[in-house]
Amino acid sequence: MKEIFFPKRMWRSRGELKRRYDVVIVGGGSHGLATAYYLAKEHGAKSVCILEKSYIGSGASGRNTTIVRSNYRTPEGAAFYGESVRLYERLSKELDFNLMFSQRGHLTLAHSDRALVVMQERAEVNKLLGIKSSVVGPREIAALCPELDLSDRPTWPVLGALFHPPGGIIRHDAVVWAFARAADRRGVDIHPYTEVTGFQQSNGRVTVVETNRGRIECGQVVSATAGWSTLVGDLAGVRLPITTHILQAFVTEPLKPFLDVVIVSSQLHVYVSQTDRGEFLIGAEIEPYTTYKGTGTLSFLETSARHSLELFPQLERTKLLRTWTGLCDLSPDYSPILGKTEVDNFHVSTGWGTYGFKAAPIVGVTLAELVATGKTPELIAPFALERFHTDTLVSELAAAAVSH
Amino acid sequence: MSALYFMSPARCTPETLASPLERGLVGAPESLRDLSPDGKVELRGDLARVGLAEGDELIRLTPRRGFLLTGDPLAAIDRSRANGVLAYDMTGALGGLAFEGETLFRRLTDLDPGALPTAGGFARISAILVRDEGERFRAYFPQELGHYVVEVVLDVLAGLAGGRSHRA
Amino acid sequence: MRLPAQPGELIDRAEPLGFRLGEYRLEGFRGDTIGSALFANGRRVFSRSFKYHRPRGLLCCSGHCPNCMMTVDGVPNVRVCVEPLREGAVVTPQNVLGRLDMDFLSVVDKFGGPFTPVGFYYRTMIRPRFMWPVYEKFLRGVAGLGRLDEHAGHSRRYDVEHRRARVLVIGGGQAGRAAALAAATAGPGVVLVDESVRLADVELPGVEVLAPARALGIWEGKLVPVDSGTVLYRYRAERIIVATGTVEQPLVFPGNDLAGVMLPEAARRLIRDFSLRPGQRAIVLAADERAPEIAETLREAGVAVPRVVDLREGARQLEAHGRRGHVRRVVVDGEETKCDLVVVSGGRQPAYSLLSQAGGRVEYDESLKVFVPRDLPAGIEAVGSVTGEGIVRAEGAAAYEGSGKCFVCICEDVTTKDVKRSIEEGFDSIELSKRYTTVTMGPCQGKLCQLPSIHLYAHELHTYEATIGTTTARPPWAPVELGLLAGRHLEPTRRTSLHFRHEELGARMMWAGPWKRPYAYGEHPEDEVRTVHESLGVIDVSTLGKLLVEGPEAAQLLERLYPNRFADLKAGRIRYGVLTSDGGRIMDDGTVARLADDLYYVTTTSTGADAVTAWFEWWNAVWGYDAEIVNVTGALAALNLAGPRSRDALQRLTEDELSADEFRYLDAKHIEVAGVPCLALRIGFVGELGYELHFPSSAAEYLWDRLLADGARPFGLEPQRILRLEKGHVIVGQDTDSESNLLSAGMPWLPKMDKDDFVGKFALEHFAERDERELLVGFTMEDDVVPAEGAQIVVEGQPAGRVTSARRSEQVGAVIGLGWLPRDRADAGTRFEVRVDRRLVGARVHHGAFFDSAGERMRS
Amino acid sequence: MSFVLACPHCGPRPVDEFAYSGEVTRRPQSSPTLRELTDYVYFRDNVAGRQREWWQHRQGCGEWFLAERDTRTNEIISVSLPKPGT
Repeated sequence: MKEIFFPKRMWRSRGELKRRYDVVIVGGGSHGLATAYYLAKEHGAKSVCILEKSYIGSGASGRNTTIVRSNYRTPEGAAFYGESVRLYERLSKELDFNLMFSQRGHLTLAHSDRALVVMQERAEVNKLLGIKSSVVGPREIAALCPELDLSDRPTWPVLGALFHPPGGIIRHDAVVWAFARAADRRGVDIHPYTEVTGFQQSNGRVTVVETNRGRIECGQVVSATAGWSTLVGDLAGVRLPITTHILQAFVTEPLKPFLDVVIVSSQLHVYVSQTDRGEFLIGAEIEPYTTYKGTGTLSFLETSARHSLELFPQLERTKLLRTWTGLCDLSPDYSPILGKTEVDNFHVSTGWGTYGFKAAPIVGVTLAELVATGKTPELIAPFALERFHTDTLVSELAAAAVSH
Repeated sequence: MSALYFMSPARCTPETLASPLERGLVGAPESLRDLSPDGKVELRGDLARVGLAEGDELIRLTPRRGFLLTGDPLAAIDRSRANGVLAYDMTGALGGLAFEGETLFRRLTDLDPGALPTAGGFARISAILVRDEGERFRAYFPQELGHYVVEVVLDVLAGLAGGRSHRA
Repeated sequence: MRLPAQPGELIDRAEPLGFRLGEYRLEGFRGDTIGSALFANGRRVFSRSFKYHRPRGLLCCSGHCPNCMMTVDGVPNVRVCVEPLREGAVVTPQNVLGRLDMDFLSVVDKFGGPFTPVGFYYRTMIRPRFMWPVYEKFLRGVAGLGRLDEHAGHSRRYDVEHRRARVLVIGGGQAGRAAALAAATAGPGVVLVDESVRLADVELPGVEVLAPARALGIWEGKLVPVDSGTVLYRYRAERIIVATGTVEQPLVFPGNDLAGVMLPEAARRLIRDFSLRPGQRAIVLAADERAPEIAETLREAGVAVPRVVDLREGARQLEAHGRRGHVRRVVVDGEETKCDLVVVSGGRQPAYSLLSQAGGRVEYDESLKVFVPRDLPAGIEAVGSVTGEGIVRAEGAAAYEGSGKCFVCICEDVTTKDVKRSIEEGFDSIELSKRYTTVTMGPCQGKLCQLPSIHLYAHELHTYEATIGTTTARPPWAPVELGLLAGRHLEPTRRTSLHFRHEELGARMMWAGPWKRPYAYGEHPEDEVRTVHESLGVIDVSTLGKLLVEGPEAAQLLERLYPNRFADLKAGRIRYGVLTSDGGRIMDDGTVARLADDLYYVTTTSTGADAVTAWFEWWNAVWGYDAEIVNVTGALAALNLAGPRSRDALQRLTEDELSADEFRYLDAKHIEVAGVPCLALRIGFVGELGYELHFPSSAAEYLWDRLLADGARPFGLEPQRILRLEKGHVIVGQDTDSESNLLSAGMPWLPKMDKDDFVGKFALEHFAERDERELLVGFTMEDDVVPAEGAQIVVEGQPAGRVTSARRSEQVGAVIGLGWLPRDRADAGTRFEVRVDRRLVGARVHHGAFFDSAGERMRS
Repeated sequence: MSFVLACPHCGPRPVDEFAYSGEVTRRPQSSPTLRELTDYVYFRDNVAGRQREWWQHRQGCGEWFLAERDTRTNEIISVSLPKPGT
C-alpha cells in the first residue's frame, strides 16, 4: 500500500551473468518465475537465475486468456489444478500484489447430450476431490448468466452446463510481475534479453548453459519455455512428444459490466469473459497445423465472432479492438509434462497446450520441491515425461476440444 | 447384375424418388433450379479412358478422380467399367443447384469464378462448382446438406435484394 | 452558427435532420456527422475519459481517438465524429455519472491523483481478502465505457463477399490515386479502397473505387478484408499498394486533453466539410512546418489567431488551462494567451500498420524522427507519405513541462508521470511498460500515442527511439464490429433424407455429431423398446458412415487396416470390425460386408464417416494398394428393421426369399423392396431379428412410408441405446475413450495377432504383455436407481472407475450399465459402489449380454 | 484464413480447405520395442524450420500429398504426391 506514495523498484535492473548458478531456469514466464520464487522461499535456494530471451512474461504468460479453473476430467488433473486454484486464492496476499483474481464462476456449456455426459463425469470426479463443480440446466444457467441466448434460435442450443464456482479470471501480467518481484527480493537474478544457445554436458548432466551473453556453470536446469520447449529440449538432447501450434484471442472495446461469469463452449470452440477493464476477451482453439509463426488468421476472427454472437447476440455491434497469438506446446494426451527427463539435472515444464497459466503456482511449488530434494512430488508423478515411453497416458482428451 | 446396383436411383421405380432440395425450394425464385435428380457418376482410374456419350460432362478433380454428369448414369457406369475405369453412381449422393449471378457466387465462396469447374469450399461446406454461360453457375454438394445449402442461398439472395433474411 | 457555404462542403443545407441528445432536440443537416451536428449546436464536451472522467471534446475528428464516443440508438462506443447523422437518431453520453458537463465521477480527477497512480490497483485492496469482491465490483462499475443494451442483437444484416483484385490500392490520397491509375493502364482488376466519404463519387478511369470503406489488415495469402459497414469484402489481391498516408500526432503538454485542443485535420474537417468555425480565438502550436498553413486555414474561416508558435524554435514550458474542461488559455514559456481553440501539430507518423502486418519491417528514421516501413514482402508496395516521403522532421520536446496532468495516451488516461513512474519501478521496456501503464492499449490502438510514448521512453531512458522499437502492429487497423466479422450465422446441418418425416411424426430431434437425429418419437422411449422386442420397429440409420473399398488389392488393404481378418470373408457375408490407431487405441467400429471378391462395403459410426474415409485414404497413400476408397454415406439411406415380425413384414414387400436358411444372420444380399433396390444386411445391433436396408437416399421417404404403412413403428436413438445396452454392445466414443484398447474394452478375441501387420498391432503386442489398469465391463445396479453416465465408481473414497452407459431395462428388469472398473474388481459378480446423488449405491459386475445372451433372437 | 497452400491438382487454396496430418514419421518395420514404438507414436521432431508434412485437400479434390513448409514463416517450399511403399 505505501508503495502507492513511494514508488519502489519491482526488481533490480538487469545485471551481469554470474559465472555459476546452482539452478538455471530457462524461461521468464509464470512457471519459471514461480519455480524460482518457491525455490528461494521454501527451500532457501541462494543461487538461482532466470534466463529470458525477451522481456519477462513475453510468452504464453502474457498471451493467455487469464482463465483459472480446476474442473478437469482426470482425477490426476483435477487434484493438481485444484491445488493450483487454492494457491492462487492466497497469492495476492502472499505476494502483496493484487492479482485481481476474480472468482466469478465458470460455465462450460453443453450443446449435445454427449457433451453433458462428459460434463457429468467431470463433475463427479471433481466432487469426490472436493472441487466445487456441478452440472446445471438451462434454468440455473439463466440465473447465473441472464445475458446468454438460451433460446432455440442458435444452431446449437444450450442444453446444460458444467458450473464451477471457483473458476474465474486473473490478471495474467500481475502474476508474472508479482512472482518476479518476490523472486527478485529473495535474491533470484532475473536476466531478460538473455537467450540460451546451448548446453554442455558431461556424464549425462548439463554442466554449462551457453547464452548470447556468455556461459554459466550450473547445478540444475529447468526449462519452462512454452512454445519453444522442443527447441530448448533439442539443445539438451531431450526429445519431447510435443507439437507447437498457435492460439489466438482478441478483445473488444471496453464496455460497462455486462457478463459476470466465464462462458466456455467446446462445441462452438469459443470462450468469453469480460475483464475488469470492461473488454470482452474472446479466445478459441489452437490452429490444427504446427507453426512457430505468431501471426493470426482472419478465419479465427470470423469464426469466433460468429460463434460468440450465437451465445451473445447483443455483442454484434461491439467492436473488436486488438488481436494476438501465442505459441502452445501440445502433448499427445492434453496433460502436461512435468519434472525429470533422461538428462539427470534437466527438468521440464511443457506440454501445457492451452492450460499452462492456470497451473503456474503449483508448477512452481512442485518443481521447486523436485529441484531442491531430487524427489518427484506425488502430485506431479503422473505427469512425468516417462509416461510416453511406458505408454501410460493421463488423457484429458475427452474433456478437451476447447475447455478453458 | 452389378454388385452396386443398389446405389442407383435409376433402378428404382420412378415414383419412389424425391429430391433433397424439394422442400427448401418451394416458392424460391425461378433462377434457382434443382439439379439433384440429374445423373452423377464418380470415376476412379485413368480418366483418359472414359468414353463419353453425347451430353456427358466430365469434371476432372485429379488425373485419377473425376465426376461425370450424364443423362444416363447406368450406361455411363457400364461404359466406364468396360474401359477399366471404376465408376460409382453418385446421383443420390449429391444435391445439385443451378443459380445465377456472380455476386451471389462471391457471397458463397472464395473460389475463383474464372477457374471453374473445381471442387472447393462453398457456403462453409465442400462442393463442386461449374460455370455455365454468362453468370450462370451450378453447385453439387452432399445431399444431406441440401436443405442447408438452399437455406443459405435463399438467405444470401434476400440480402442482395435488400431484405434481412429470407425468413424474417 | 455555420460559415457561409465552403467549397466542397459535405452538408446539404436544404435537408435538415432532427435528432436527440438526451432530453434535447437538436438539428443538423444531411451530410453532417453526429459529431459535427453536435458541434454546430454548440456542444464541445462529447465524453468523459476512461479513468479520470475528464471532459473530452473533438480531438482528431477522424475516428481514431475515443474522445467523441457516445451511445447512438442504443449502440455504445460510437465515434460520432465519423458517424453519419440520421433523422431521429438518439444520442446519449456514456461513462458519466450525472451529466456530461457535471460528472460526479470526475472526483477521481480532482482528488484521486495521488491515490491512483499507474498500477494502483495492484497495490491496494489486497487485505482483507474477503473484501476484494466488493472492491472489484466497484472497480468494474467505474471501468468500461459505453453500456451494452442487453436486449440488442439481430438488429443488422451482415454479409461477406469474396472478391479478387489484380491490384488493390489502399488509400485514396494523391499517391494512391496515381498508383491506381498507373496500374489501370495495364488492364482491369484495379480496386482502390478509401475510408473517406469524399472518395465515393470520385471517378478514376479503369479503377473500381470502394469508399467509404476500410481495409482492416493484410493477412497471409494477400487477403485483405474491407469493412464497408454491413458487407465485409474479402479481397484476394495479386499486388497490394498501400497508400495509407500518415496520422497526425498530438503534442504532450499539461492540459493537452482539454476540449478545444485539436489536431489540424480536425479543425480543417470542421471548416471544410461542415462549414463550422472550430473556435473563435485560436493558438497554433506546431512542432513541424505546418504552423503558417494551419493559421491561414483558421483565419480564412474567421478564427482569430493571436498566436502561432513554431515549437522548433525551442519552447520549453507549455501548458493549457481551462474551465470546466474547456481550454481557456495557453502559457508558452511564461507568456499567456487567452483562447478557446488550440490547434496542435506534433508531426505526422506514417500509417505503416498494414505494411507491418503484411510482414514488412518497421524502423526508426533518425532524420525524420518517425517510424517508417522497410523491406516489404513480395507483392506488397507502399507509395506516398506512408513511406516517409514528403514528411518534414518534427522537433519538439518529448513532453512539455508545466503544471497539471499531461497525457501521453488520451484513450487510457496515461500521463507522463505514469510513464516515468513505470520506468522507475522497473518496467523499462516498451512492451512491459505498455502492459503496466496500458499506454497504446485503448481504442486508438497507438495511432495517437505510440510515437509520443516512444519519444518519452527514449528521453527518460536516455536512449534512442531505434533502441526502444515499437510494439507489434496487429490487425485490425481500426476497430470492427463483431457482427461484420461474423457474417451470416447459418451453420451446416446434416439432415437425413427422412428428416422431415421424423419431424412430421413429432420426433424430438437432437444433435448427434454433425447430424440431427430423432431422440424418440414419443414421451416414453421404453414403449419403442417394447415394440422392437415384441413386434416390429424401424430406425433411420442413414447417418452410418458407408464406404466402398474396391480393387484387386481391396482385401489386402482392409486386412492391414483392421485388427481382425477380412481376406477370408466370403462374398455375401458380414463381419464386425474395429479400427485402432497405430498406438493401439480404439478409433471406430462398424460392419464390413464383402459384396464381391474385389469389393467391400464398410460401415462406420455416424460421426466417424469422414475421419475413417480420410484414415483409409491416408494409409493407402502410404501403402499404395490397388484399391479405391469411395465414401458413399450420403448416396444411401439406411433403415434398420428390427423385431420378431421383421422377416414377415419385409417378406411382404419383396419377392426375394428371406427365409432363415436363405438369408442367414450376417448375410448381405441384394433384394428389391417395394420397387427399390436394396443391399440388405442381416445384423443385429439391437439384439432382435433384424435387417438393415441400404438403398438410394432419394427413395428413403417412399420406403419408410411403405414400412410404416405395413405396421413398422419408428424408434429413435434413445430406445436404440437401451436395446443395445441390453445386449452389452459397446458404443465407441461413449463407452470407450481415447485411451481404450481392444484388450481393456473386452474384445481380446478380435485382433488376429498372427497377421503379418495391421495398424495397431505393435501396440497390442505390448498391451498383451502388461495388465490393463482398468477394464470395461457390464453391471447391474442393486437398487432401482439409474446412475448418471459419468458417475464415479468409488473405492475408499477415491474415484476408481466410471459409468459410461446406464439405463433401466424393462426386459432385464433391472438397471444395467457399462463402466470402467479397476482390473481387480472386474470379475463377474464382484460388488462395487457407484456414487449417485451423494450416496454410494451397490452394483455387481456382469459379463456378456444382459438378455438373450446366446443371441438366439437375432439369429432366429 | 491463414496461409495459402498449393494443392498439386487444384492449385493455390486457403489452408482452411485442407486437413493437416502432421510431420512425416517413420513407422517401425516389425515388432518394435516399446521404446521404439512410443517414439514413433508420440515423439515428434517439431522443427522450427523446414518440415515435411502430410496434407489432404479435404474440401477439394481429396488428394493426400506431402508439403515441405518452413514452420517459422509458413512458406511452402514444395508440394508433391506421395510415392507409396517408400
